[in-house]
Amino acid sequence: MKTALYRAMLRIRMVEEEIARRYPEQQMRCPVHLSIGQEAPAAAFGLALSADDRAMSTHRSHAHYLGKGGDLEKMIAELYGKSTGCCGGRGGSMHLSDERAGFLASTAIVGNSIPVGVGVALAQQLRGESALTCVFLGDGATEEGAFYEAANFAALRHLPVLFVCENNLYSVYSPLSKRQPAERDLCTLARALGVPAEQVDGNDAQAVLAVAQRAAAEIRAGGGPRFIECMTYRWREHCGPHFDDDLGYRPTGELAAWQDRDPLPRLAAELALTDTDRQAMIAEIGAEIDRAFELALAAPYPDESTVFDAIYRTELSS
Amino acid sequence: MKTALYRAMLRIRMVEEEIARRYPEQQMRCPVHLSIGQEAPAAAFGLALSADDRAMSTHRSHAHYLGKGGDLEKMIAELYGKSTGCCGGRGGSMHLSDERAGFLASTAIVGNSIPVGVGVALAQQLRGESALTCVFLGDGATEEGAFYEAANFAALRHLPVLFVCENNLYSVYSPLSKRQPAERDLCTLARALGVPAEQVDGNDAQAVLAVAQRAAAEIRAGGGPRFIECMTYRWREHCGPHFDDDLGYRPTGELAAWQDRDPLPRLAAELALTDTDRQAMIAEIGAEIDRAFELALAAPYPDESTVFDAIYRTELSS
Amino acid sequence: MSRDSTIHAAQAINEALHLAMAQDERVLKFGLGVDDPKAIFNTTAGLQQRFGPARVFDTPTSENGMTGIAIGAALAGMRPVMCHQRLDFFLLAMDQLVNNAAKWHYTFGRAVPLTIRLIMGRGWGQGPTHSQNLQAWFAHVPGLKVVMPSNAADAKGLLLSSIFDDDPVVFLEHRWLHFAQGEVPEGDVRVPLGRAAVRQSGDAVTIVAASYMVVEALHACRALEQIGIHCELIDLRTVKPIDWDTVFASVRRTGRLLALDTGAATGSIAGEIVARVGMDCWGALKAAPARLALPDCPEPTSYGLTRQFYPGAEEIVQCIGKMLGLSRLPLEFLPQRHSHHDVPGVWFSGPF
Amino acid sequence: MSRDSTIHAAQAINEALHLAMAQDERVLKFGLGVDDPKAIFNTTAGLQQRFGPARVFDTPTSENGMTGIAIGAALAGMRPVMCHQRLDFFLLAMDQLVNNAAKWHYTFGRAVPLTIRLIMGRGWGQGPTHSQNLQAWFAHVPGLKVVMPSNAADAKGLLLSSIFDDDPVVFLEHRWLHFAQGEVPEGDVRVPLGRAAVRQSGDAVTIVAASYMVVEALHACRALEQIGIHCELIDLRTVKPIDWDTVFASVRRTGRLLALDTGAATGSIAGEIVARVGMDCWGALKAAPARLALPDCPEPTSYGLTRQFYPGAEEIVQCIGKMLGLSRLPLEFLPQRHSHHDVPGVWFSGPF
Ligand SMILES: Cc1ncc(C[n+]2csc(CCOP(=O)(O)OP(=O)(O)O)c2C)c(N)n1
Ligand SMILES: Cc1ncc(C[n+]2csc(CCOP(=O)(O)OP(=O)(O)O)c2C)c(N)n1
Ligand SMILES: [Mg+2]
Ligand SMILES: [Mg+2]
Repeated sequence: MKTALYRAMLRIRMVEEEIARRYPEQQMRCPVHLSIGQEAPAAAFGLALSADDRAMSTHRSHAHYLGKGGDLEKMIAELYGKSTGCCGGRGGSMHLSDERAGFLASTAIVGNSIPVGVGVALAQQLRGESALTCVFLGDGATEEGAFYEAANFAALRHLPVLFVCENNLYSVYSPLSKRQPAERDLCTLARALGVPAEQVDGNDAQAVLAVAQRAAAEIRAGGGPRFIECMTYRWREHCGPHFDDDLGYRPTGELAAWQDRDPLPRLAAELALTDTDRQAMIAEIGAEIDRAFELALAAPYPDESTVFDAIYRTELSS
Repeated sequence: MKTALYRAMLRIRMVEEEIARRYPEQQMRCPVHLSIGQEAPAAAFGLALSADDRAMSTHRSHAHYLGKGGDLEKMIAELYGKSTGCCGGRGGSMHLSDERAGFLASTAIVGNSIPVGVGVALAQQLRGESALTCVFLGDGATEEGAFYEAANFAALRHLPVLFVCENNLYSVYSPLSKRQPAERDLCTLARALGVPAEQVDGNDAQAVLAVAQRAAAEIRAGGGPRFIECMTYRWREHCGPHFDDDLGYRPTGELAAWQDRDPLPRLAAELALTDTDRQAMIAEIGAEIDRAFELALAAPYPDESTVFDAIYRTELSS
Repeated sequence: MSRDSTIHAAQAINEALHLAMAQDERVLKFGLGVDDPKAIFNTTAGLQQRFGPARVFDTPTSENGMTGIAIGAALAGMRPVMCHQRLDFFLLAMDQLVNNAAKWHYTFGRAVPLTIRLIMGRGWGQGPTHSQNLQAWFAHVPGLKVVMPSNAADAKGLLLSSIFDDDPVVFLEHRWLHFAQGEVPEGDVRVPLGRAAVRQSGDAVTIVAASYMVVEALHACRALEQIGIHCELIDLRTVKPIDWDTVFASVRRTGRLLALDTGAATGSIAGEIVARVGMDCWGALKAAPARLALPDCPEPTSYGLTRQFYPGAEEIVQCIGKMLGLSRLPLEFLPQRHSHHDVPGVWFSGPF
Repeated sequence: MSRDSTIHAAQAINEALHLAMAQDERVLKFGLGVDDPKAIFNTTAGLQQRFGPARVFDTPTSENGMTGIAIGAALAGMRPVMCHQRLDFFLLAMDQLVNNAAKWHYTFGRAVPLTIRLIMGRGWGQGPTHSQNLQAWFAHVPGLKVVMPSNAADAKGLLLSSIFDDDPVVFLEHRWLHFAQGEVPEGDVRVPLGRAAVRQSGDAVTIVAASYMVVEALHACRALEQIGIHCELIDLRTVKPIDWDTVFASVRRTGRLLALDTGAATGSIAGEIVARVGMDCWGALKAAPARLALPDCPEPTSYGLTRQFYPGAEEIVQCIGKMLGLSRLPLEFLPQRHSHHDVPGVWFSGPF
C-alpha cells in the first residue's frame, strides 16, 4: 500500500511534468491547472477509496482523476482535444470523467461540483449502498455559497460524503488574507456546519492516507459526512505550465520552503525506497506516459460532423 | 427608554393586529407576513440604532420598518397599493422603505437583502462614518449561500454590520429539524465565520435591548460585525392574517407556550406599567393607526399612466 | 379509486406525480414545502405519506445547492423532480442549471434526468420579484427542454413525459392554470414533449401561444368566430425545442401571425417565433407579423397599477382586428369578467 | 503623460477606469484579481497603486454575495465597478442582478449606479462553461442597461458612460476585442449609451451587429465593396435598450436585414432585431430578413470541433450573397487568417 502510495504520487508528478513540458508546443489547446507539489491528497484519497466510491473534482483535477484510477491515455487525449479523450475532446482539461473508475466528473466553475457530489451521495444513501462520494475542492471554493449549502444538506441528512479541501493558500494569485478573515479555520467552520473535520499536513502522504482511511471507514460505518483539510502548496502558475514566482504575488522563499517539503522524497525516505526501486518505477511510468502522449498525438480529432450530436440524450422530433 | 421600548412593541402589535383584522376585507391585495409575537427584536434594535444607522429587512418587515422609525401612514398606504405608499404602491408589504428613517429596504427573496446590507456597511466604512447597518434575517435565511458569503466578507473587512437573526424556529411550515442538522448552533456558525455572536431570549425585550446596545457600541468602536440570534416565535400563519395551528405543522401546545411568553405583558410587568399608562398608550396609538388606515383607504391609487415611469433613473433617448 | 373525469390542473399534476413515483422508484420529489400542509398548492398532496420521507422531502432554503444536489442524484440514476413556489427564487440556481445540468450530456455523455417545476406567480400583488415569466431565458440555453402546459390534461401528460425524459426539463406552471379545469384521462397517459397542439383550426391568422396565453387566445378565437373570423391557435406546449413544423405549416396556410407571451416583450419567445416565421415563411406572409407580450417593465404590486398590465383576450382581438382591417371588433362576445383583474376567480382571496 | 493615439481596447478600458476613479472618489473597483499581477487582462493595471486598497480590491470567490454588496454600496452612494473574468461565473449572481439591481429603481425609486464588467471568453479550448455569450438574458430584463463595445474607442467611451450612468449597467467585453487596436481619444471622452453607430453606409443590406461581430462584418463589408455591393453596418453598442430609430431608418432605406450575434441563435438579440424589423418595417422589407448567430449547442473544447463553430466574415458574405442573389462571392477579398481559428492572433499562446 505504501509503495503504491509513492508510485501514485510519482505517476501524477511525472504526468504533470510531461504536460508542462509539452504544453508550449501548443497542441494542448485548453487551459490546464497542474497539481505539481500537491500530489499527496490525490494519491492518498485515491488509495483510500474503493472502486465503488465516487469522486468529483474541480478545474485542477488531473491528479484526482489519476489517483482515483482514471484512464491516463484518455486523459491525455482529452487535453489534446482528440476523439479518444475521456469526453471525446468536448471537455478538455477542466472536464475529466472516467465512470468506470468512479471518477464522475470535474467541472470548471469554482464550487459547483460540490453540491453535485453531495447529490451523488444522496443517491448512494437512498439505495442503501455502502459506497461514499469524495468531493475535492480548493480553499477558494469554500468561499462559495454552494459549498455552504451543500455541506449543510450533507450534515442534515448524514450523507456519505468526504469533503477533501486542498488548502494551497491561494486562489489564482490571491492569498487567503484577501479572501477570508485572519482567524478563519476551515475545520472549525465545517464543524459548525455539522461536518466533523480534521486538518492534516497535505505534504505528508502517510499522514494523509491514515486520515483518509479513517474518514472513509467512519463514513462507511454511517457516520455521516467528513471534512478533511490538507495543507499543501501549488508550485507552478495557477493556470498553465510555468513557474511564476517572478510575478511576486507570493512571498519570496515561500515556494522554496514548500519545495523543501516535497511530498515525494519525504515518503521515499520514510519508506526507505532504494534508488533502484525508484528508477524502475520511473522507467515504467515514463513508458506509460510516453505511450499515452504518442497515442493522443496520433489520434484524430473528433469528426466535425458530430459537433451538434448529443446535446440531448433524447432528441425530440421536430 | 424602557417605556419607549414597551410603546414601540405595543405599537407594532397593534398595527399588525389591525392589518390582520382588515386583511379579509380584501383591500390589501398583496401577501403580508406579520410579526405578532416577535415584536421585541424590532423594537429593541430600533431603539438601539441611531438615526444615521441603516437597516435592511426581509419579507417580514413591518415591525423592523416601524421599529426603525418608518412612517406608519406610508406603510399602511403601501399595503393598500396607494400612491401615498412608501413605494408609491409599487412594492407592497414585502418592499418597504423609508430613507428618512434609515430603513433602506426590505426585499422578498429570502437572504438577498443580506449582502445588500453588507454593501451599505462597506460604503459607511469607506466614508469613515460611525454609523452601522443592521441586517434583519430569519433562521431560514441562514441556509442561503448569500448569508454565508456576505458574513465572510463582513468579517474579512471588519464592516460595521449588525446581523439580527430572528430565529422563530420555522421557515413557512418547515421546522428547523427539516432544514438544519440537529446540532446546529447559529452563533457557533457565525463565530466560525469570524463574526462574534450572541444568543438572546427574543421575547425578553429588556435583554434584547441590552444586547443590541452593547453590540451597536462595539461595532461603532470599530469592532467589526456582530451576529445576534433572537429566539422568538411567530403566532400567526406564515403569510396572511390568520392563526393556522389547526394545520398541525407545529406541535400542540407550542404556540400556547410561546404565547405565555408574550413579550408585551412581560415587559409591562417588569416596568410595573399601570393599566392607566397602558390604556393611554393604546388610545394614542389606536388613534394614530385609525388615521393611517383612513388616510390609506381614502388615498387614490397611483395614476395608471405612470406605470412605466422610472424603470430607469436615466432614460436613454432612443 | 376513480374520480371525476374533469379535474383541476393542480390535481392533474398531483396525479402525474403519484403515477410516476408508483411506477419508478427512482423518482424523487423534493423542494421547499413539498410535505407541508399546503403541499405546493396541493400538487404534492399525499406523496410523502405514500412514498415515504426518503423519496419525498422538504429542503433547506438553498436553491442553488439543492439544484446541484438534484443534478448529482440524477447523474447517479435517480429521477428527481424539484419544485419552487416561484420561478423568481430559482434565479439563485442559474449556475447549476446552465453550467451543469444543461451541458452535462453534451460534455460528459451522461444523462441528467431532472425535472424542475417552477411556478410563475401572477396577481394579488405578487409584485416585482414574485411574478417573473423567464421562459425566454431557459429557451435560450442549449441542452435544456422547456415545457409550458396550458391546461389540466397537458399538465399531467407533459409532466409525466418530463419526468421520464432523460434530459433536464424546466416545467413552467402558470399559477392561474392550477385552477384550470378540464377532462384529464386517468392512468399513465403521456403527452409527448416537443409537439405543439392545434387548439383551433382556421385560416385567418395563426396565433402562437403557450401556457396561460392559450386561455386568453381561446376566448379571443371564440369571439372572432362570432363574426366569421377563424383563427388557427397553436399551443406550443414545449417552448424548447419548438415544434417549428407545426408553426410554419400553419403560417404557410394563413399567411398571418400573432405570437403571444406571458413574459416581457423584448427577447421573448414570442419574438423568436416572429423572427423565425419572418425568416422561414417570408414568402407566405401576407401582413406584418405581430406580437403581444408583457411590457418591458417590472411588475408593480399595486392593484391600481396592474389593471392594464397584462394583455389578454381583448388585446388579442384588437390586434387581429388591426391585422385584418376589421371594421368592427366582436368585443361583446368576450366572456365577462366577474372577478377583480388580479385574481383567477371570485373565490380567490389571497394572500399567496 | 501622453501616449500613442492608437491603443488596445484593454488599455482603453484601463484608461477609462483611471479617469473615472480620479474624477469621482465614489468610484470603486473590485472583483477577483483586480489587484493581481495579471490585472484582469491588464485592464485594472495601476489602479490599486494609485487609488489605494480601500477603493480597489480583490474579493472572495463569492459572486452572488459580492454582487449584492456592490448593489448595497451603490445604494449608499458609491459607484462600484465589478468585474468577472468570465461571464459564466456571473451566473451565480442572477438573483442579485435581476431581483435586486434591475428592479430597485422601479420599486424603491432609488438609483443603483453599478457597472458590471463581464468578459466573454472565446477560443483556446474555453469550452462549455468559459465561453458563453448570454447578452440575450440581460437584454430581456427590464431595468438593466446592456453595453457591448466593438472597438477600443468605444470600450473606453462607453465604459465611462456606464460608470457615470445612474442605472445598473452590464458591460460585456468580448475577450478577443481586448486586443483590438484603434484610435482612442485621451481624456474623459464619453460615448453615449443607447445610441448605435453606423460603421459603413450603404444601400444594399442593413447589417446589425454588436461586439466582435462588428469586426467580422467589417471584413465582409469591405470584401463586398470590391464587387460593388455596399452594405450598411450598424454597431448597436447598447443592446438594452436598443436604438431602434437607427436600425429602422436603415432598413427602410435598404429593405434588407442581416442580424448578427455572438450568442446562441434561439432567443438571441439578433432574433429580436429580426422580429422588430419584421413587425415595424414590414412594408419596407424587400427580402426575407436573415440572422447569423452561434449554433444552439454548448461550445466544445476541442480544437478539432470548434473550427466551424463560429460564423464569421465568410458566412456573412455567403448570407448576403444569397439574399441578393449574387452569382459570385468576393471571398478572395476577405483577409487571410494567419493564425489558428482558436486564437485572436499568432502571438496568442494560451492558456487563458
Ligand atoms: C465561480 C467561479 N469564479 C471564478 C473562477 C475563476 N477561477 C478558476 S480557478 C480559481 C481559483 C480557485 O481557488 P481554489 O478553490 O483554492 O483552487 P486552486 O486553484 O487553488 O486549486 C478561480 C477563482 C471560476 N472558475 N469560477
Ligand atoms: C429564495 C427564496 N426561497 C424561498 C422563498 C419563499 N419564502 C418566503 S418567506 C420564507 C421563509 C423564510 O424563513 P425565515 O428566513 O426563517 O423567515 P420567517 O418567515 O420565519 O420570518 C420562504 C421560504 C423566497 N421568498 N425566496
Ligand atoms: Mg487554492
Ligand atoms: Mg423563521
